Amino acid sequence: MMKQGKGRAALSSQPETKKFRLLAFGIARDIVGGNEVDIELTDAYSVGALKTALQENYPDFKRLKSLAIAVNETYRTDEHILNTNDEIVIIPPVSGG
Amino acid sequence: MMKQGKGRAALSSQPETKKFRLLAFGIARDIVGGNEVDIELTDAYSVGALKTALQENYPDFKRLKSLAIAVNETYRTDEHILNTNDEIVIIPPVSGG
Amino acid sequence: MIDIQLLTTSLDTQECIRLVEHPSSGGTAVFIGTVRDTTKGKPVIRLEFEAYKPMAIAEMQKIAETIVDRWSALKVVIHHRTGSLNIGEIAVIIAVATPHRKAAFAACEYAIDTLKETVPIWKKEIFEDGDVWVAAHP
Amino acid sequence: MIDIQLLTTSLDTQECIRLVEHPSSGGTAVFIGTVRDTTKGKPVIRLEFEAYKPMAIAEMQKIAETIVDRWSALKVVIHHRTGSLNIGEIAVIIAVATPHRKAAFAACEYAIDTLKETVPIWKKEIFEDGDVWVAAHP
Repeated sequence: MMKQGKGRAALSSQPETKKFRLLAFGIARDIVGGNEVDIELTDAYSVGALKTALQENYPDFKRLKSLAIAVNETYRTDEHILNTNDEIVIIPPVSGG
Repeated sequence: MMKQGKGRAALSSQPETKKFRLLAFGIARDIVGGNEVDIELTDAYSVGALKTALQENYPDFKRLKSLAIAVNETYRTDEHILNTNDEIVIIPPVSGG
Repeated sequence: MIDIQLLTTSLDTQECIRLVEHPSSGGTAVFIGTVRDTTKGKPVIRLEFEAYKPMAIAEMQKIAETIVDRWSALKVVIHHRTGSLNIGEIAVIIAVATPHRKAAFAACEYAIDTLKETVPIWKKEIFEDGDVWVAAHP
Repeated sequence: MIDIQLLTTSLDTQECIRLVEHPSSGGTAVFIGTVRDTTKGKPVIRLEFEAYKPMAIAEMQKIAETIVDRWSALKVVIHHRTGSLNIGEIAVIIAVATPHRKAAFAACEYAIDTLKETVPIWKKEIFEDGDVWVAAHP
């Protein structure tokens, strides 16, 4: 682990909560009830943790054929770590064409 | 064998020659030197016999990738028997499209 | 060489075909996706398409670049429409010009198959008695 | 349902696409064969097409009927041109509309492959230093 700055060192053993703003399209917009939704994650800020939080807060996401997350216009796997200033988008099953 | 009429009975043991008029397209037109060519067949009037006669009279036909005969706008196999009033067409390798 | 468009207005097949003209092209394959009047026997009133625009364009661009690389395509056009579409209207046009025809067919089919898997565009079918986001559920 | 034409004038892609419009169509595949500027690296000046017309039309009709039977096509158009064609000009347009796209691609590719094997049309490539009947020799 990297050595933390003095302000953060005092909090290093406490879980930290971060808020992420997500864009929602298609059926995801219907599920969250709007074009945007804020999701708070504690300690783990990965795409996987975000998907779990979405499915816990909105169980309808569990019924979809798939659920993907795009970060700054690129699909990302569950291991990818999010930053609060990323453009994060919920991608339900696509159906263009 | 069917019993022949009196006029033909007299000729039944002699070979008979028939003349067939063929249409020629594409490279076949160049080989025979015109849009039409007459071919005489003796005794055997099949598509196979016609092809053999064409290749004997115009050896360039042997150099083609394929040689087909259409009779009344339908491809016919070597066994098919020709009539002198059929529309007979020499079909060199096609290359449409 | 590549022309990608996400449009809210009617798509123009003639324009797409003009865009893929090339003197070394021997074969052009075009796919036109239109709004069908029924889904599993049920009458459809219209379709509504929406897109996550910047990423939809980026993903279509990726498809086109793959086609240029893999099939030596001379020109690739992908135009997709969003908004409300009536029966018979065109949702997508894909045109690929290649020197030989086999590559044009393979590339064009790859494009529409991949578009339907990766490009963030969603369509909702509007029926008389409600609506359904296509392919959302298993 | 089937439109077969053997024409001496320019082929019209827009017209062919219009002819295959159908409310139950979800996918239309179009093949456009154009005159390429080179053959095996050698510059081509123009192409000359000739046809045994009644049989060419009959054989194209057979192809279209097979497509309707085998792929449940809603509409099939095959337009072929004869005469002298310059680089970039269209020699053939095939358009197939089906309810689902896979069938449209398969049927359209079947049509051009079969046309090139069975339809009595011949093309001669005109080079600067002579001409060659395409595919005549092994």
